[in-house]
Amino acid sequence: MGVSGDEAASGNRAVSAKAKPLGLLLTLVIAIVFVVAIGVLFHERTYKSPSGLQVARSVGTVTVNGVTMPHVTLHFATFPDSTGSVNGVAIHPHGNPSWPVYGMTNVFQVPAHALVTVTVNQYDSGGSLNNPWFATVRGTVGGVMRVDGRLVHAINPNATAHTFTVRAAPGVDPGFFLNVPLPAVGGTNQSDNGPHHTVVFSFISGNKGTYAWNCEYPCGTMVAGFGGPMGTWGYMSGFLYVV
Amino acid sequence: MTSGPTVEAAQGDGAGVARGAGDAEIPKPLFSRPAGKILVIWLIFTAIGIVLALVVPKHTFPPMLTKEGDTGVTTVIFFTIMAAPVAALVYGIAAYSLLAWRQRGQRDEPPEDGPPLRGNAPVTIVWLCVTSLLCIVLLVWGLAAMAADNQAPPGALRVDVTGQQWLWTFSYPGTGVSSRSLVLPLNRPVQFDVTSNDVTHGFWSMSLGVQVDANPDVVTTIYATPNKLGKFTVQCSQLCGLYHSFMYAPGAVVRPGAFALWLYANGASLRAASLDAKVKMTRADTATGQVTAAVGATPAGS
Amino acid sequence: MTLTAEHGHEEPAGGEPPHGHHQSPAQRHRKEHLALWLFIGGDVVFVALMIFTWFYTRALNTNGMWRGANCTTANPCTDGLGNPLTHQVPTANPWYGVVVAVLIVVAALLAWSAERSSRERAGRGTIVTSTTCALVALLAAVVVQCYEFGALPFTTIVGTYASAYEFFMGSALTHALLLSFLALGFLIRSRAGRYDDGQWYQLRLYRIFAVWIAVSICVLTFISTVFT
Amino acid sequence: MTTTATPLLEDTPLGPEAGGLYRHQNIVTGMVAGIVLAFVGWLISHALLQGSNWGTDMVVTVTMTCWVIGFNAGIGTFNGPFRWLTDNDQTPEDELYAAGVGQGAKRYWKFCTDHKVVGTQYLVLVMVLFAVGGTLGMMIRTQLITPHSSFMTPQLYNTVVTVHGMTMIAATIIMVTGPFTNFIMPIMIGAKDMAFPRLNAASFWVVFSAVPCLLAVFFLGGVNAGWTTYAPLSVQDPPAMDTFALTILVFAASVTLAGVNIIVTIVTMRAEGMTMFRLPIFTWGSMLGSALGLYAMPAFIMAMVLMITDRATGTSFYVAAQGGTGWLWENIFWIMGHPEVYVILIPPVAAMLEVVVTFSRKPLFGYVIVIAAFVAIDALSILVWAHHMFTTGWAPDLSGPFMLTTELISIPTGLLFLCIIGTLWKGKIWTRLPMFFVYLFLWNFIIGGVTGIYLSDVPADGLFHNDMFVTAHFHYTLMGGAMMAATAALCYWFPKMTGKMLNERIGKVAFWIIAVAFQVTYLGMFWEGFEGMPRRVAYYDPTFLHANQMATVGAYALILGWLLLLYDIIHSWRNGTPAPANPWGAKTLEWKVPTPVPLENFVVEPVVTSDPYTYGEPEKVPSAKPAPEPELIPGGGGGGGA
Repeated sequence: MGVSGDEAASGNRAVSAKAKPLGLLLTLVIAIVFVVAIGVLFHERTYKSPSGLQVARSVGTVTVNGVTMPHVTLHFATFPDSTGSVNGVAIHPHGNPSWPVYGMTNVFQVPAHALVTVTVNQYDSGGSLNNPWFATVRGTVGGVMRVDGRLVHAINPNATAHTFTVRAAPGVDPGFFLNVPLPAVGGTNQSDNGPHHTVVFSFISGNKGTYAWNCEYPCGTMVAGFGGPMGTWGYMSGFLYVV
Repeated sequence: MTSGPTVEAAQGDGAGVARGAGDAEIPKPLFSRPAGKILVIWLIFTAIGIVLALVVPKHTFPPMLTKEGDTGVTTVIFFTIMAAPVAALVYGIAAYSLLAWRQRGQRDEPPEDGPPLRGNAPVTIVWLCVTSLLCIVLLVWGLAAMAADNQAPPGALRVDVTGQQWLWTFSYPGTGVSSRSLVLPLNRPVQFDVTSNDVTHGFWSMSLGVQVDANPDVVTTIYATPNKLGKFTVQCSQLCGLYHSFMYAPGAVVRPGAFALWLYANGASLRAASLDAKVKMTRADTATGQVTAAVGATPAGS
Repeated sequence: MTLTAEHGHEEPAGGEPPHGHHQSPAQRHRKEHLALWLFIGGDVVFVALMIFTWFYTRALNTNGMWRGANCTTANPCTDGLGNPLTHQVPTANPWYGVVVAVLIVVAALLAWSAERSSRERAGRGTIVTSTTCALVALLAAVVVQCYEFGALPFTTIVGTYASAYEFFMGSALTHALLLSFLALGFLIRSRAGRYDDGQWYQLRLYRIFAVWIAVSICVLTFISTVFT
Repeated sequence: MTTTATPLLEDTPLGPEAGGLYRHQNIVTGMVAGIVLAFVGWLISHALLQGSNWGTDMVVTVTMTCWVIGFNAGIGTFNGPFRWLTDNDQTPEDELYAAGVGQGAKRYWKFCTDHKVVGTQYLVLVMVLFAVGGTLGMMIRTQLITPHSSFMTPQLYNTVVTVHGMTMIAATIIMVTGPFTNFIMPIMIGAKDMAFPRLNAASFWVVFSAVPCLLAVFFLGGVNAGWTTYAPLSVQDPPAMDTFALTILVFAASVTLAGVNIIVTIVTMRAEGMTMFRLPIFTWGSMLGSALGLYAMPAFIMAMVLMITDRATGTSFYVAAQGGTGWLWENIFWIMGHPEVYVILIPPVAAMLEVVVTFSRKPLFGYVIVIAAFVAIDALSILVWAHHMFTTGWAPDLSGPFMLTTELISIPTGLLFLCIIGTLWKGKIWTRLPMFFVYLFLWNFIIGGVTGIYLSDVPADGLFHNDMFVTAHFHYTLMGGAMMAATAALCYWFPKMTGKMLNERIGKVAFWIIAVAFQVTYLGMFWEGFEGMPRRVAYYDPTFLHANQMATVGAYALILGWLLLLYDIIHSWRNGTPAPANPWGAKTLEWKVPTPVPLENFVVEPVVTSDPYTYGEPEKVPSAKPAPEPELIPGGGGGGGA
């Protein structure tokens, strides 16, 4: 027993003496490879925002309620089929058939405390909201929007295609809330280049920070219509960066 | 290896018999010499535990705005104080075993055997009784607190809470008001009827001390009685998909008057607002621009 | 702890080969008997949870969609695909379930008789007959169960009664297939004369398992036909 | 018996050429068969089902099932049943070959029935799983450095959280019963192998084949639902949820197989004189932990089968619109979920008790009390599941009873602590590396236990449920408790399993990094929890910033500590000094056989005359039967397996 104990002891010293950093490097490399591999994997696959950031175009300044602020514009559209293309440009790099999608990108950037005028071309059909509360325009200037030129406060909750609903990340600007319902295109010939509604509205951006927008009309698959495009990054959800 | 067992046996015999004999005369080790020092360590650890119990929650919890929240905080403090002595005893003996009984010097060979202490009935029984007693105390406390929280209070304000991916909406039956922010009057019990439009969400506000899941097509009810003015946040506590992180709602506890004004500003009739807030409100009051100010977090949009 | 060299442990001549992975029938019987009961214990949890699922969804009856009792042409419910459901879901024809249960009970009894023949050294012929008939009965049960899937008056998407009923059918089918596998093995091995000279312990385990499955399927069939 | 394995080997044909195809199977053939069958399954199911309702889900399920079946067929999991079916039972030579005789290191890549090989395979698998889970954990902490980091999108974050949770839960379930019970327990009870060696190997290769299914989650759209995959959210998720559910199904099946095998081994394979109450306590812990697993795992499988049918065949068990309810999922899941916590906890604690005994050179304090406590925990833990559901609104009237059972379970747990400190009492504490982790266990598990009391109480649970406080609490119990105990066991049995001494100098550096960093990390999470930060959020209110930064810094240090320990293990395993048979002077049987352990463990069948805790006692205590004159084992004999 005693003999073996001494062996063990001397063994320890011997090992620690000729301890090579090779194994340590190896383990470190393995760990780093894990991180990089998984990170790259996700960045390149469905999790990436389809076409990068759209920065709002500045069109000078404007005065609202006696406050002078920059005025910028955003322009995007809602398409019925994410595999389609507009003027030869694919709407989504790897879209799914029959998945609706916001195009051409789902991440936008606007300056803080500015008047943002947004133009949305809505090509998709629609149906009933699971909560009529979202059929009312909320948070825009005057609480109104223009649908094909007409001023409206709300639309028919049973003929809604999508909504553009924005709230700030926690702690950024809890008061900020924007909900714009997008009316459905009637008929049966909806396509990525077919008939559409043009919706125009303005809102005053809040504090600097990250804002999340998504669609509140259950246009997805699976339970409650919130799977598929609704649950997958880059289709019916995105970010609004206020800088 | 060949000589392994014999060597051990020798050790066993030599040490074992001596130790065994030496220990046989001490039936209750707890009353033997080390007890004094362990008592000191135990007292120190207990004191630390109690101090932590009194200091940490006070400085880390968000301000509690309801009776239920206060109950929760008191429970945490009380339980910690109850648990501190037991934890301290384990820590004390473990620490003492390292300080006093550690084998010093030659650490490459196994030390000689310790006393063959295979158990100690009195100690076990005492330990069992103490832990059981603690259990019962905790249980009684918990049941009492639970009973206090769970009765439907008379004259409660009803709020229908609807969760959906990934927003909350709060509607006040009888007023037609429906909002994304939760505004509650002071010193008035509230009954939350919680449900969901799609998947399971968690209606949770730490400041209100309420948490209950929002289940699709089922209504779950929970009560709270705000007793302080202030702002709070309602947060979805049950992972609900892509934007779970963004599923929160601003809220505030305000005076009944301000509550009535807020209802009115969000589309309730003068009468309905006054009824729901249990105040007398005239059109003159509504002219004062106090609404958003009183409500604070409430956005103009909703 | 003391170790001693025991020299009295040799097996009688022709006993077990000297490798630990291979033991005498008596030892294997003891081990496999205990293992079988542990597996049955796990299966009991399955069956208990299936029964819990049945009665819990039936009692909760969310949206009245256990069988859609309130669905009418006036205000139709929606099924799993969003199509209108305008009538109460009809109950399934109980006779399929009864036939399956009976066939499996028969198979269990045949397994029992096979064991008895082996115990009584009744000769290879009787054992083979029993195992063959057991296999036939089980395959018949499988066929009937599969046929019922086609003959159901509803699909899975019309509420929890339909879902739970088909789930019970699926579990009966799985168990029947499992037993058929064993039955096939016992047929082949009994033809090869494995169980002629009193080597009956595997047949005994087979019988115990078959009896348990027969019991569980009878219980599940009773529930799914009575508590609709 | 007198004949040993060694002489047999010479005159038996054991080469691959002898036994036909069966002897050519290894992990490569398994991979090939798995991929081929999966591809075939994909072709067929895609042709038949794609485009129909839930087509994608059915295709994914079929393909992954085919992979699992194909891999196991290819590596030989089904050989036993198949040869039984065709009346072509394995010959003793086949069994010797399957046990890895004369195949050197190759046998680690085969369907090897030697329990020591299986234990080693499990050890490596568990370390790999911990590496994957730890990496994902680091990704989570990285995302949370800043309140609104764009390191990961919400969907990626949810997926990482889910896979981190499931990987760690799976790894901790098998982290002791896999490596140590398989390798050590049969020797401890004086058996030549497990009761069902083929079942033993099967349990490993089945769980191995489940790992690719888990990682496939990354390629199939990700899972949003967290490791608890609460329905109906999980019914809504992308097809990744199907393979996730299948992973758990296969994993639970493997744990069930292993559990049956362990219990049967302990009950029927004990050496002469090894009565149930002479069993080392680790054996009891393995048996009672596995018994609880036999209750929990079928529930796990049940929950997941219902999930798959809901997703792939349109049943509606969890879909409220069609009459189902998420409460059904929550009940079945937690009926599994809370016993499963003790499936994780009991074996490591039992293993740690062996360490405590050996390194305080004293008999176990209250041997019978420990067993009673384990039994009481087993019994109570199946009655407490609904304390995970206090806030779900399901049956509020039952909160009282479940609060009672939950708080009752702290009594047997307290008894375990009494037995640990009772064993330390007046011991000759030998502070080698395993003992360090024992003290770390004591420190962490007390904190985990005390914080658990809040969560067992309904009013406090209303504050903390689904809050980072809960995350910190179960990391303190499962990682700070169970995993530290398992690490102590690893350091303790490393010499016996690998035949090398673990380098203690590096080990102690790693220990101190782990010990300190762990506190920083999870006290930071407690802080987040007190402040009211919810679990599983990728974006949080900046008021939680400092707590999160504390936790993240601690987490980075923690992973460094684990990596250092991993380096120590790999390095000592490859070129540490050879270990003597009994470096710790322990008295359980596994230390009385030579290192490396020969194929049949015992050259001479042991006869046991006392329990292994005779420290400080005369060696010969009166035993049931008068034992013959003690003789010594011929040292280093056998060696067939090594």
